[in-house]
Amino acid sequence: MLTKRDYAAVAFLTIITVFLMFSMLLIHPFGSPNASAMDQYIIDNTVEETGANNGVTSVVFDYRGFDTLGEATVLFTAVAGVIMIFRRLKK
Amino acid sequence: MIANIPYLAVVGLIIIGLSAVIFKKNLIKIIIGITIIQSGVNLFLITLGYREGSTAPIWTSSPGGVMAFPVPQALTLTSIVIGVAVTALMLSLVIHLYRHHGTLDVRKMGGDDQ
Amino acid sequence: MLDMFLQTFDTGNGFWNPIVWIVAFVVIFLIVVIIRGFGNKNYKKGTGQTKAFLSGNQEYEKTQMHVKASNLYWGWTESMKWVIDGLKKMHTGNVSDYVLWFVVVMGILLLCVGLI
Amino acid sequence: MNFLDQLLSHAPALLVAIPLLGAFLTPLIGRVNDKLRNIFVIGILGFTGILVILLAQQIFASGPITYVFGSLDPYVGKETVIRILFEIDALSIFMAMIAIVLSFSAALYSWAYMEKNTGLDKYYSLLLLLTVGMLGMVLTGDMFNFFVFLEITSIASCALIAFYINKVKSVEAGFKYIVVSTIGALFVLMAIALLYGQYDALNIAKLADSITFSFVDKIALVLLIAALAMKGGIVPMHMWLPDAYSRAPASVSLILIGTTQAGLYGVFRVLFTLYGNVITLPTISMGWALVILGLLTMLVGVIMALIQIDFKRLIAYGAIAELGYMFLGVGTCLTILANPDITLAQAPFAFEALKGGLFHVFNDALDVGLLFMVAGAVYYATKETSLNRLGGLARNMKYTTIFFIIGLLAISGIPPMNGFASKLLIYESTYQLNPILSIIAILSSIMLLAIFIKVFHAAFLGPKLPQFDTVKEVPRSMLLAMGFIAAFIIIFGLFPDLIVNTIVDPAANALIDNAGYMRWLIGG
Amino acid sequence: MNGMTKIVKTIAGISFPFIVIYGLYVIAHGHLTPGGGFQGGAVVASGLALILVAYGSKWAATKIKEHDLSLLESVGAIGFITVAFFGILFGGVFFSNFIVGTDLLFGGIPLAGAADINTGGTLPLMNFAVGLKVIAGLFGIVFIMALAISKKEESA
Amino acid sequence: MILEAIHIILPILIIISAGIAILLKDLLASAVAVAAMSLLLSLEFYILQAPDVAIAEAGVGACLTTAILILAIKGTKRMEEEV
Repeated sequence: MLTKRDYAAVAFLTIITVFLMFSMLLIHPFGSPNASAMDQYIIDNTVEETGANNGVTSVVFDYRGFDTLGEATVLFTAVAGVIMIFRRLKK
Repeated sequence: MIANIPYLAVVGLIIIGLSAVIFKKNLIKIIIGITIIQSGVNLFLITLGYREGSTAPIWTSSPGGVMAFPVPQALTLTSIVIGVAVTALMLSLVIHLYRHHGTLDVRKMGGDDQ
Repeated sequence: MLDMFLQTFDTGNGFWNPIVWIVAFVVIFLIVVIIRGFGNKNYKKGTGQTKAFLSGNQEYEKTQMHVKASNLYWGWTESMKWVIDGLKKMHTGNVSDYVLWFVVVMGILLLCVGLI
Repeated sequence: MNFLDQLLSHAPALLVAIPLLGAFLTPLIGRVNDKLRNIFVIGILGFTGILVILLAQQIFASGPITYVFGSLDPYVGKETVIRILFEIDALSIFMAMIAIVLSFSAALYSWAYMEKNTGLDKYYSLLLLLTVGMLGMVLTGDMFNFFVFLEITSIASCALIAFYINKVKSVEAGFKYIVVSTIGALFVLMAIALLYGQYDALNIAKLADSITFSFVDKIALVLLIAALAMKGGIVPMHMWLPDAYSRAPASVSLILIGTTQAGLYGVFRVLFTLYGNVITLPTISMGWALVILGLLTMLVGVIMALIQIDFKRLIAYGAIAELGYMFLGVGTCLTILANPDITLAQAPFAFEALKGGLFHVFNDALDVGLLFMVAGAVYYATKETSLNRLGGLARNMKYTTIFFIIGLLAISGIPPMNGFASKLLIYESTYQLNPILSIIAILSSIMLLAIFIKVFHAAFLGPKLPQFDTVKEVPRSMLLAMGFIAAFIIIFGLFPDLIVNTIVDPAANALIDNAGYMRWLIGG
Repeated sequence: MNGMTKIVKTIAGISFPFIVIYGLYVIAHGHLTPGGGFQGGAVVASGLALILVAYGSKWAATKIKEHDLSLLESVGAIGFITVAFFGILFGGVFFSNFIVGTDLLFGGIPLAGAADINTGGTLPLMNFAVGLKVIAGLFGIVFIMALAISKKEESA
Repeated sequence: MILEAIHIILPILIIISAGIAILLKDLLASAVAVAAMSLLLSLEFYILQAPDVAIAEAGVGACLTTAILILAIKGTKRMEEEV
C-alpha cells in the first residue's frame, strides 16, 4: 500500500532523475572532454617537476597534496571517532 | 561514440542509493544505499577524466599517445578513502543503536517532538 | 580614539546609539530612585505587611507556586493547535524523512531554477 | 620582526596546519598528563586565534591574500590554475574569527565540564579537528578542498555528538547527522564534478571566471545550494539540528553553531562569488528562494521553540530561527543584485541588508553560544534539562543567571545588546523590499523574547526548590568561558558602529566585490 | 570472535606474506607504477584483516593493542605533516617539493620520461608516511569493530 | 568494438548488482552484492584507464568495506525484518 509520503518521494525522485539525466546528456560526450587546460599541463610537466612517473601520485602528493592531508585527516578522524564510540565507560 | 551510457549509469546508481535511503527501513540497508551513492559519484568523476583511446597517466613502460586525465583520478582516490571512513563511523553507530534498541528499524529512532 | 567609540551607528534610514540609550536608562533610574525616596517610610519587616495577600485565602506551598514551563502560554498554544500539530507531525525523527525533505527542496529548487 | 613577517606570510597555511598538528599530537600528550593536554589544546587554539587576528589586520588593510600550496609560482596568468590555493578575503577571515572564538571558548569550557568523562584524549583531538574543518572550509579557494573540509567537519562533529554513547538519543542524533550530512556532501561532490567536467578547473576564482550559466551549471548551483543549506540547518531541512544540538555535550553544541555557519558561508560564497559573474542571470528566483526559506526558518523555529520543554532543544530551535534572519538579509541583497533593472546604487538598502545578515552571523554565534553554555552549566549543576522540573536557580547560581539574562536580551534583539543592532539593519532594509518581510521578522523576534522569558521564568525564577538546595555555582573555567563570550556580546552591543565599520563592512564588500576576489587571476 | 579451522589458518598464514609484500611494493613504487600510499596501505590492511578473521580477534587482542595502532597512526600523520612543514623551512612554501633536484635521497632529476626509484622528491616519503597511517587506520577500524563485537557476544 | 561493448555491459552489470544489493532481504547477501558491485566498479575503473583507482577500489571498496559491513551484520542482525 502506498502512502502519501511514497507518492511524494517517487515524484520528487523522478524530477531529480530527469534533471540529472538531462545534465548528463548535455555534458561533454563520453571520452572526449571539451576543455583540458589543467590536466594537459599536468600531463606535460609532471616528470620534470615532480620526478615521478605516475601522474596520479604526483597529483595526489604534489599538485594537490593539501587534499591528501585532508584525506589523511578524515581517516584519522574516523579512527578517533570509532575508538571513542567503542571506548570503555567508567563504571 | 557510446551514447553516454556510463554517465546514465551514474544517475542510476545515485537514484538507486537515494531510494534505498528513503524507502528502506533497515539501518544497514540505508548505509548500503549511501555506499552506492558514493560509488556512483566516484564513477562519474573517473568517467569525466576518460579520453577515447587514451592510456593511463603513468609513464613507466607507457606506449605513448594521449593520456587519461590524472586529476579526477586523484580526486576519486580521496573520495574513496573518505567513503570508507564515513561507512566505518556509521556502522559503529549502528552497532551501538542495535545494542540499545534490539532492532535495526529506522522508525525506532523517533524524534522528541511527537 | 574616544570619538571612534562614540560614533553613531548609521543604519541607512536612521541612526542608533546605544550609549545614549544607556545614559537615558541611567537617568530614568535615578529619577525613579528619587521618587521612591518620597515614599512612606513606615514599612516594617517581620510583620504581616510582608505577607502576600491572596484575597484572604491561605498561601500555597512554595513548590506549588511555581508555574511549570509547559503551562506557560497555554492559551496561545491552544488556539494555535492546528499549526503546532501540523509542525509536530512534520518532525518525525526518522532519517529517511530528513533525506526526503532534502530531496523535496532540491526538486523544487530544480524546477524553479531549471525551468525559468 | 623578521620572524613575525615570516610567520605572517605563512599564516594562511599555518592556520590550518597548526591545529591539525595539535590534533595529531593530542593523543600522545594525553598519555603523559591530563592537565598538560588541556593546556596544550587551549594554547594551540589561542595561538591560532592570534594568527587569525594578525592575518585579519593585514587583510582589512590590504585586500585579499592568496597562498599557493606547494610552489612559489602558482601558474597564475598562464591559462589555468594547477595547485590548491587559499584565497582569503575579508569574509573568509570574518568567518574564521567566529570559528576560532567558538572553538577557544569551547575548549576553555570543556576543562571543567567534561572532566569526569572517559575518552577525553580523543575528545580534544576531535575538537581540534572540528576547528580545522571549519577554518579550512572558510579559508579555502578550491572547490574540492572545500568538500574535503566539509567531510572532516561532518565526521568530527558526528563523533562528538555521539560522545555520550550510553545515551541512546545521542547515538541516534549522531547517526542522523552523519547520514544527512554525508548525502549532502555527496551532492556537493556531484556538483563539483559537474563543474569540473565542463571547465576542467577546480579553483573557485577560475570557475567563476569561466562560468556561462548553462543548463548543467544551473543543476550544479541547485545541488550546491540545497546541500549546503541542509548543512546550515535551513527549514525544512533542519530536523537534524535540534536532535544534534540538544544531545551533544554543551561544549560541542557551541562549536556546532560554527559548523552550521560554515555551511551558510558555503551558500553565500557559491551564490555571490562562484556564480558572481552571472548573478543577474540566475533570475530573481534564487534571491526570493533565499528570502522565503529564511521566513519559513524563522517562523517554524520560533513556533517549535515555544512548545519545547527541554532546555537545550529549545535553544536549538531558537538558533534555527536566528538562521532565518541571516538568510533573509542576504536574500534581500541577492534579489536586488540579481535584478538587472536596479543597480546597487539605486537601492542602497540592499547593501545594508547584506551587512545586517553578516553581522547577524557573528551575533548569532555569540548569543546562541552563550545560551548553550548556560544550559550546559545548569545541566552540570543540577543534572537536569527538563524545564518542567527546574526552578529557582537564580538564588544559587548568580553568575550563570546574569549570563543568561545577557544572552536572553541579546538573542531576542533587545537594545542595547548586539542582536538589536544587526536586527535593526535587517528590519529597515527588508521593509523597503517588502513590508511584510520585516513584519514577520519583528514578530518572530518578539516570539523569541517570549520563548526565552519562559525559560527564564521556568529555570531561574520562582521559589527555591528543595531538590536544588545543594546546587552550587559552576567551576571557574566555565564561568571564564561564558564571561569571554558575554564580553564580546556587550562590546558588540555598545559599539556596533565600530564593529560594523571595521569587520562587517569589509566582509560585505568582499562578498559582492567579485572582481576583487578574482583580481590575481584576471589582472595578474 | 574465535578463530576458524586449521585449513583456513594455514592458508591465511601462507598467503599473508605475499599480500604484505605486494602491498609494500605498491607503497614503495607509488611514484613509478600504479599505486601509492593509500592503495598499498589498503592492501596490507586487508591482509591483516584476513589474519584477524582467520585467527580470531581474541588471539589478535593478545598480540596487539588498539593503543598501539592509534599511536602508529598518529606517527604516520605526524610524519606526513612534518614533511609538509619542512616545505616551509627548505622550499619556502607549505607542501613544497623541496627534495627534487638536490643530492638527497629521492632527489634525482629524471631524464625525459625515465624516473626511477631514486626520484620523486618528497613523494616517496609521503607515500611511506601515508602508507603507515593507512595500514594502522584501516586495520585499526576493523580490529576495534571486531573486538567490540566479540566483547558483546561474550556479555550476551 | 569489443571495448565499446564492455563500456556498455559493465555499467549495466554494476546497476544490476546495486539493485540486487538493495532488494535482497538477507543483509549478508546484500553485503556480498555490494562487494560484487565494487569489484565490477574497479574493473570499470581499470578499463577507463585508472589503474590507481582500480587498486584502491578493489582494496578498500571490495575488501575492507565488505569486511566492516559483515562485522556490523555479525554484531547486529542478519535478516531484514518484514515491515
